[in-house]
Amino acid sequence: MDVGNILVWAIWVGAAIFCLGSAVAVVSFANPFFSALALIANLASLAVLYLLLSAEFVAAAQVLVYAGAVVVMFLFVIAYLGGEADAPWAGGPTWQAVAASVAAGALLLEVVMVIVLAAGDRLTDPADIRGAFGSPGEVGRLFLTDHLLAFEITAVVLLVAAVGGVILGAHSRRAEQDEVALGEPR
Amino acid sequence: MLGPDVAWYLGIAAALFATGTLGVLVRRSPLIVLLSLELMLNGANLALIGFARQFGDMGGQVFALTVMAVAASEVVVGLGLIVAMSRRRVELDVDRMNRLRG
Amino acid sequence: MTTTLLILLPLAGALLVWLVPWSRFWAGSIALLVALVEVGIWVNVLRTFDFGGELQHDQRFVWFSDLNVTYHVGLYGFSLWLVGLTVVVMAAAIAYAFWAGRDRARAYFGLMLFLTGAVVGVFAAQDLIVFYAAFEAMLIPLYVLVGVWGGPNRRAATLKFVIYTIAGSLLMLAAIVVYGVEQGTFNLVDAGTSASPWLFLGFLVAFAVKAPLFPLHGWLPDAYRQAPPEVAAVLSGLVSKAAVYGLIRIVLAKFPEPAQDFLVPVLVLAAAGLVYGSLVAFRAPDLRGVVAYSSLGQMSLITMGVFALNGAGLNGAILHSLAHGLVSTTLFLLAGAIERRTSTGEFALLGGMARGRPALATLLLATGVIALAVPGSASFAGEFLILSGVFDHGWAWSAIGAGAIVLAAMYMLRLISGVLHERPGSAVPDAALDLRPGELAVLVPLVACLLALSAWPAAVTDRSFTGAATEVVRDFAEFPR
Amino acid sequence: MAVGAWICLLAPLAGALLITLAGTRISRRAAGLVSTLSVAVAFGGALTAFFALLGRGAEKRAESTTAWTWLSAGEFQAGLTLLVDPLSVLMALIVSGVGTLIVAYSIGYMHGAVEERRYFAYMALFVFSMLLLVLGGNFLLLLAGWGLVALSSYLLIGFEHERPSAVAAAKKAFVMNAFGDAAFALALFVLIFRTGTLDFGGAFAALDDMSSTAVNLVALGLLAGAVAKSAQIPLHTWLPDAMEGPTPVSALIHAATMVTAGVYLIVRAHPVFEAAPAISGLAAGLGAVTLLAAGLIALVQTDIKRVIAYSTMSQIGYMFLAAGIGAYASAMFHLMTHAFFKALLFLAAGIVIHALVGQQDMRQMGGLGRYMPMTRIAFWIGALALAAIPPFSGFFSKDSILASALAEGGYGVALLVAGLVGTFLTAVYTFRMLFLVFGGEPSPFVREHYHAHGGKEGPFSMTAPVATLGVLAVIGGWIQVAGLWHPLSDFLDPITIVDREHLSLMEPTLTQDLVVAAISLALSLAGIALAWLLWSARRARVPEAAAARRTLEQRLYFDWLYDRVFYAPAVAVANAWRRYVEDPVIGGSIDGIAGGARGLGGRVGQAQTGLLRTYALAIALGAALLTLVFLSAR
Amino acid sequence: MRTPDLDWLALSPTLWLLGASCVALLAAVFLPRGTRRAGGAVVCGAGFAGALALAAILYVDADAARTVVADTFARDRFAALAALIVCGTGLLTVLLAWNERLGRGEFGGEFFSLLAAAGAGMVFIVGANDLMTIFLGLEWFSISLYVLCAVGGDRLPSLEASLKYLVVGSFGSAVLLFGFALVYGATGELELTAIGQALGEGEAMGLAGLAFVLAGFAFKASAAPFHMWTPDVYEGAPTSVTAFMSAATKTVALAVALRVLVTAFPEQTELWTAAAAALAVASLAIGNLAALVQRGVKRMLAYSSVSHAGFMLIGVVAASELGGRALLYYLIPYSAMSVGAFAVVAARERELGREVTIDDLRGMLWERPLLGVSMWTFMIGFAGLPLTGGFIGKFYVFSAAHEAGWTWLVIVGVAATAVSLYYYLRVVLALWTTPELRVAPVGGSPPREAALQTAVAACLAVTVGSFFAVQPLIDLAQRAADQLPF
Repeated sequence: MDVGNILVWAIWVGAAIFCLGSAVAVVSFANPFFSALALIANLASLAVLYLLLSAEFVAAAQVLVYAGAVVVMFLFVIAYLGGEADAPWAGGPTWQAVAASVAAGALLLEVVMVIVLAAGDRLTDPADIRGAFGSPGEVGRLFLTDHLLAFEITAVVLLVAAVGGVILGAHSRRAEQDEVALGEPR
Repeated sequence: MLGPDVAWYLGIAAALFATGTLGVLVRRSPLIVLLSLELMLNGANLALIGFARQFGDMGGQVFALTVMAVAASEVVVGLGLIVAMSRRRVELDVDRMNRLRG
Repeated sequence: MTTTLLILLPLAGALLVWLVPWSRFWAGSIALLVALVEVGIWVNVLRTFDFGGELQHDQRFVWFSDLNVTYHVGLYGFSLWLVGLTVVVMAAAIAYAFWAGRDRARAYFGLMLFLTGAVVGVFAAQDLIVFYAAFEAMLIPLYVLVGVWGGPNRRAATLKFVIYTIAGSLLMLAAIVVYGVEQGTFNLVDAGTSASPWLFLGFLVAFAVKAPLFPLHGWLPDAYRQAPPEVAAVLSGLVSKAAVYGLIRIVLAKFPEPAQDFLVPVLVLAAAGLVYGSLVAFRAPDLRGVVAYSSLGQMSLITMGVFALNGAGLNGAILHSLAHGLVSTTLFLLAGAIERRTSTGEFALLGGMARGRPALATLLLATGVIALAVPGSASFAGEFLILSGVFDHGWAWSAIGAGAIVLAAMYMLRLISGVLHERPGSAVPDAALDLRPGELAVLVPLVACLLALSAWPAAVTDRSFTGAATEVVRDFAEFPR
Repeated sequence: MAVGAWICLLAPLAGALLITLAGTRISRRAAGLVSTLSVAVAFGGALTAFFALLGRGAEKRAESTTAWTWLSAGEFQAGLTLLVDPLSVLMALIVSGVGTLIVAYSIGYMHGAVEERRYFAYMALFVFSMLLLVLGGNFLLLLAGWGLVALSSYLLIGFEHERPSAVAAAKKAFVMNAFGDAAFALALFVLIFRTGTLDFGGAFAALDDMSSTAVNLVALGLLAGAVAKSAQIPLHTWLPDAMEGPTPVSALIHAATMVTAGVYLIVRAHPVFEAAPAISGLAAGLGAVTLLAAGLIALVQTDIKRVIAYSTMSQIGYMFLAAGIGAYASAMFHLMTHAFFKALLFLAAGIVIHALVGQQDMRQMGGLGRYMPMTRIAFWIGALALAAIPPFSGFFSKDSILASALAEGGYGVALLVAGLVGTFLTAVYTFRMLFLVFGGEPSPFVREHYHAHGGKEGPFSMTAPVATLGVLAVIGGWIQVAGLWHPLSDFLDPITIVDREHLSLMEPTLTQDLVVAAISLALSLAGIALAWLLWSARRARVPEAAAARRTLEQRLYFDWLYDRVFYAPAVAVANAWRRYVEDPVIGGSIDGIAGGARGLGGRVGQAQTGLLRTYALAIALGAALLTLVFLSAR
Repeated sequence: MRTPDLDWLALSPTLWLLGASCVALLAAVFLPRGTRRAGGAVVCGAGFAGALALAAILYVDADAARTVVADTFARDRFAALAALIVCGTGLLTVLLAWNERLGRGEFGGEFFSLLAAAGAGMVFIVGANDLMTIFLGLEWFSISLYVLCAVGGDRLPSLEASLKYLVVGSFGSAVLLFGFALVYGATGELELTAIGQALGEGEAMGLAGLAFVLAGFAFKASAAPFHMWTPDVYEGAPTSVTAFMSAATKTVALAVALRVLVTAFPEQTELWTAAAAALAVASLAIGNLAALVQRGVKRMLAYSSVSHAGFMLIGVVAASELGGRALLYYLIPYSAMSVGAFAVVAARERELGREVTIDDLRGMLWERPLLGVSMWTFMIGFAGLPLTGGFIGKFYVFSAAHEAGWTWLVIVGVAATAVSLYYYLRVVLALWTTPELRVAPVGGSPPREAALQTAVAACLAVTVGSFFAVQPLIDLAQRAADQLPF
């Protein structure tokens, strides 16, 4: 086991702990604002893992697009709404919480089991990869050849979402105006 | 490949997915529910990228990229809805949204 | 072609009545006209029918080919008689409704015509899917006719009736699917026989509910009590006979072995229903209750005839189907006439209606005594054949059947006396009129049909299972010897 | 000959239909005339056939004529067939002849009653039914007529349908007859099953191929039918109640014709009974028992018509006795004479009742002879005939029966003893009635209520038939004297000839005849004397014997027994089924299932909390479960 | 660089609808205020009509199935027929939505734009042939539908429904996605046929993926127990959107599920048929039982749609050409009945200005004979009674199930039908019953809507017509289903 390997292991362990810890934080914080911040941390740690998996472009996109844009949008909204806190684990375990834990635990166990079953078999020996693997150029090439349709449709989905967002936003504006017009106290 | 096998990454992916699931199932704030959904998608993404590395096939990475876009789209619509509801002074608690039931 | 015409003409009439905004009078007139034309067509078919020949007036084309489903209709001797019963009973029911006047006449008469087409479809069907379609299509108008124009408890009664009967026929659908897929065709003429007891039971249960057979008659009393009289007439007189056709055309023809295997259980149920229905009829507190439960008894008897599995039983079943159809139609229409005059059917409130109302008394009496199968009547002829047929399987069946004749006498006489005799009941106003010409015009022909049938029952029994029809029930066409 | 038979059959039917359809368009009197005329035409038809038969040899005296096949199933065919042979013609003559007289009598008797037209239509219908019964050429038609006479009997007993007792009696009569019909039908099922035919000839010819059990069953069924129709023990309780009907109805149906149909049936089906000697013996035994029981009960009856009714039962008992021992001609002979004198008695009683405004209780009567001498004569003739005093008709016929019983020997002797005791009883109750009604001083009731019909005892339409019957009751017996001459037996030969060699003896010797005649005459006279002592001269007191009297007044508890054993349980079972099975189980099961389904639906609805967390949870759990199953199924 | 072979005809219905969506969006912005809605509707209608025509051409042309655009899209009749059904549904929905009260009416243009977009997504996904395009197509139409649900903006239930749909839908998508990831992990392939070839029978990861995928599709098809969003969303969404969802989403979900299962999981047929059978039974039981106690018509119809998912899954269970045929045939009358029934509800809703309960339908037959008779027919069709295509549909799926050896499913289906009669017939009877107390419509009786009535009449024609014209429809379905690799 060479140094590089140990280093990578170390990075992996750190990223993994950070990733899982932040994930738990996301679902545990009472205040959505902190949750969103935790998600940023989570996404960042994921980006590290992506890098370890030779997915440079995806890692970059993760940081720029996801953490930089999506979560920031979250933060804006939370700030705008003044996110109300709720205590997730307060009031003792409800049957819903118990069942949820069971479900999540079962899913985790099953997937882990599947992975373990495959781990000794097909997941031991990763393919050799060329240098271009995970590079923006390669991603771009795929988007224009093999996955052209996916690429185009991603654009369409974003467009639809944008239109939807606009409509919903307009909605809420109108609703607010109506209420102001009606003179109701805010 | 340096570092742990892909299987270890997949373990993280599964844990992320499960954590996200738990978040969706127990949290009452719709914002945190949305965040938990992001966790789930990211778990899937990590799995996709891990497999992509395993097979040396970039398809998984491309998939992950599109998933990001999709996640963003969902967030846009979701946040739009939440804002619209809060403007109508609906308490932001998914447990209060039970007018429709039965 | 003529068969198709018999099916389509009333359907077309129904559309005509529904779509054009006729007045109440014209809607009724058109419906009646169509019904009478049906009778005319049928008479013409009867005149030219070759009873020794093949399946007649049949028409066949492919409906959908991959499962070999065909539109195939045609008439055997016994179907012809059942179709005849249909056109006559429906004409009477429509005429009565026309006379009595029903709200929302267009809808009403359209439904009645639709019903006519569906019932003819059942009796002419030579394909399982056509049969099933018509069998169910029959229920839709009935459901509405009872549910909208019925008595005060009509909603519960109709839901019960329709759900019960459709639940039964859904089992048949399952059986049809399995049978048809296994046979590779759904055409009754092409399909062979099957030895599967489960399929047999699927069909049997459907028909047992429809007939009804004890203990599957839970829908019967309410439906018969709540329906408008002419609809109750159609229900008990006509719709129940769909079960008879089904039993003969499908159960016996296609499942000869299970029919023999299940002979005893079926006969036990039929005998139980016969005794049970007759006894309950004997204590029923109202006019319609008696007729309803007597229908249970009589249908059980007919089932007995079918499951006599021989020529006598089958012929008797058809003959008794006709007789019972006419009898119970007439009785329900009479019940309607009585209820119009007294607003009740309770025996406790009725009585003494014979005095000064000779037409009512005569018709009720005549129908009543035919209903109790007085020897010499058409019902007697039918019962006689049925019981002589079922004697094949042991004297006890015939003995029970004969005993039920005594019970029939008891409840029918109770009905007759309860309405006609002794002191006038508290609900019978002195001013209650005798039957009006309109009612007579409906009832007298029905009774005349009954008398004609009584004078010559062999007209039916000589012409039911001859020619190709013998092939249909070839395992059971023998007279017991 | 066939034409005569058809006219005979159809004329009354036409009359009935005509009256029914004409409704109020014809007058009441016209209805009566139409009815009488139609029955008279039937008599004419029967006469035609009769004379046609007379000219033929014994072997050619049966002719059948088929209009169309009435009922069929495959090979089995039963035609609408009339059989014209001496037996049926004799019966047709009696039915239509006596019928004509009685319907004519009714014109006077029913005058002023409500719904007279209906009455005459029913009467014509009855005659038609009875003629169908006797002329029918196969068992099925016989059964059809059998049922139709029960129907007309029902209609006529319940003619005064506003009287609950009349309605109840009518129903009772019909239902008990239905028992008989059912038994009859069962016998026919056996016949069909074994022989495939119901034609008399065909069925009888096939008897040899049948097992003795089957034959016995057939005979038993037929006997049960006959017993019900002829009001023999144990199916006799309807007949006394049937006296609720108008008196002419009692005369025609419940005395002269319908109730004797059982005898006709046995005679008609004699090959069956000959092949089943045990059942024949049973028939004879039942006849003997009935004639004794009815005679005893008649002793204590107070209703004039009921006395005659019990006497009818008793006399039919004689006929059964005769038929049971194979003395068919004697049975038919007695049937004929009985029709005459019993109709006479009923009609005379009818005149009495008519004159007393419907009063039937003999205790209220007395001394009527003073007011109604002619009626008294008629009654005397009838009574003497009934009591078998020569030269009245009853003597000859009853004597031939008793002589045949003696000739039978063994079992026959026992029957003979019963018959002789019966003779005594007959004389007693007959003359008890006669003395109570006509003897002595007029009772207060009679003085108060008697009203003469325009100075006469009755209208011509009533008196003329009574007179005619009176003559017949006197001379009707002379056509046959047992052991001396027997034109009736000869005429009936084709019926009785078939198996003559099988019969032990059906024609008694002159010696036997004379012996029996002497004994029975003595007993009759003794009976008359006793009656005279007790009820006319009142020299002796009627013995108290309270228990016996009550037993007799309760009609040997048959009604009570049937009520407890049959009717009450049936009602109880029916009520119980209605209450505990029909409503809760059969009807309730549907509601229960529906309610259960709705309840389940409500539970499903509760799971639908409206909380999206629940929904997501369902998805998660579902996915986890699916995965688990897939992985474990691997 | 290898350029993928773009088959324009195969993509044309999608593109045409997408174009219509954009034009409608532009119309919503640039047309004068008063005409935006009408303009949007016309454009959207033209979009669906054009796509319908193009799909028909594609159907005729695609006599041999092949994949295009680098194997990411299937050019076959199966996709074309499903697209035809979706487009027909869309066209009817446009008519139905013509007068839909959306918010204060200011979003007409956008509404129709989104409707066209959703339609485009659906038309696309039925042809999608790899995991990525399937996932994207799914999100495409789902996101459109989330927004469409919310458009009835002044109604809180709409927002609630929309948020529920969004959250639960995204959750379902995430599950599906994770399943896709596992399948990808098991094979290293994204294309369906390749997956089918690469995936070994007992491969644990593949099986787990299959389970997740099944759950995801069952969610979209609203099969129990993944159905729970259905009643709430159906009730809360604007009725025209509900109509579209109930018919089109189900069509798409089942068609795609069938394609994925048959193409990608041929080795696991035994497992997924059993699972589908379980889902079918659960759907039949839960859908029917819950529908029994509903008062609101939309909610009742939602549960009925759950139960119909069960019936159609029986066709999937058969996993045979006959089963595919049965499914495709069933979808035709089902879509018509579903859209038609919701259209009638919409008509009543617009009269009353509130949610429609079953009692509110009283007397409809007399007041609105066309709508009344149609609703009557739809209910009878849902119940699977003859003279409607619903009967033939059930008959076909049952036949397919029996042929494939699933006879007990036939019994279950039959029993479920019996239960369903209770609530369908309640509606039928209500239609005939004259109301004791006539509820005065808010602001007087609104004008009769020609567009809506046309839609209803068309649905009626399809419902009844599909009973009589079985052969041509079955031929269509047969040629389509035969192109799947059963």
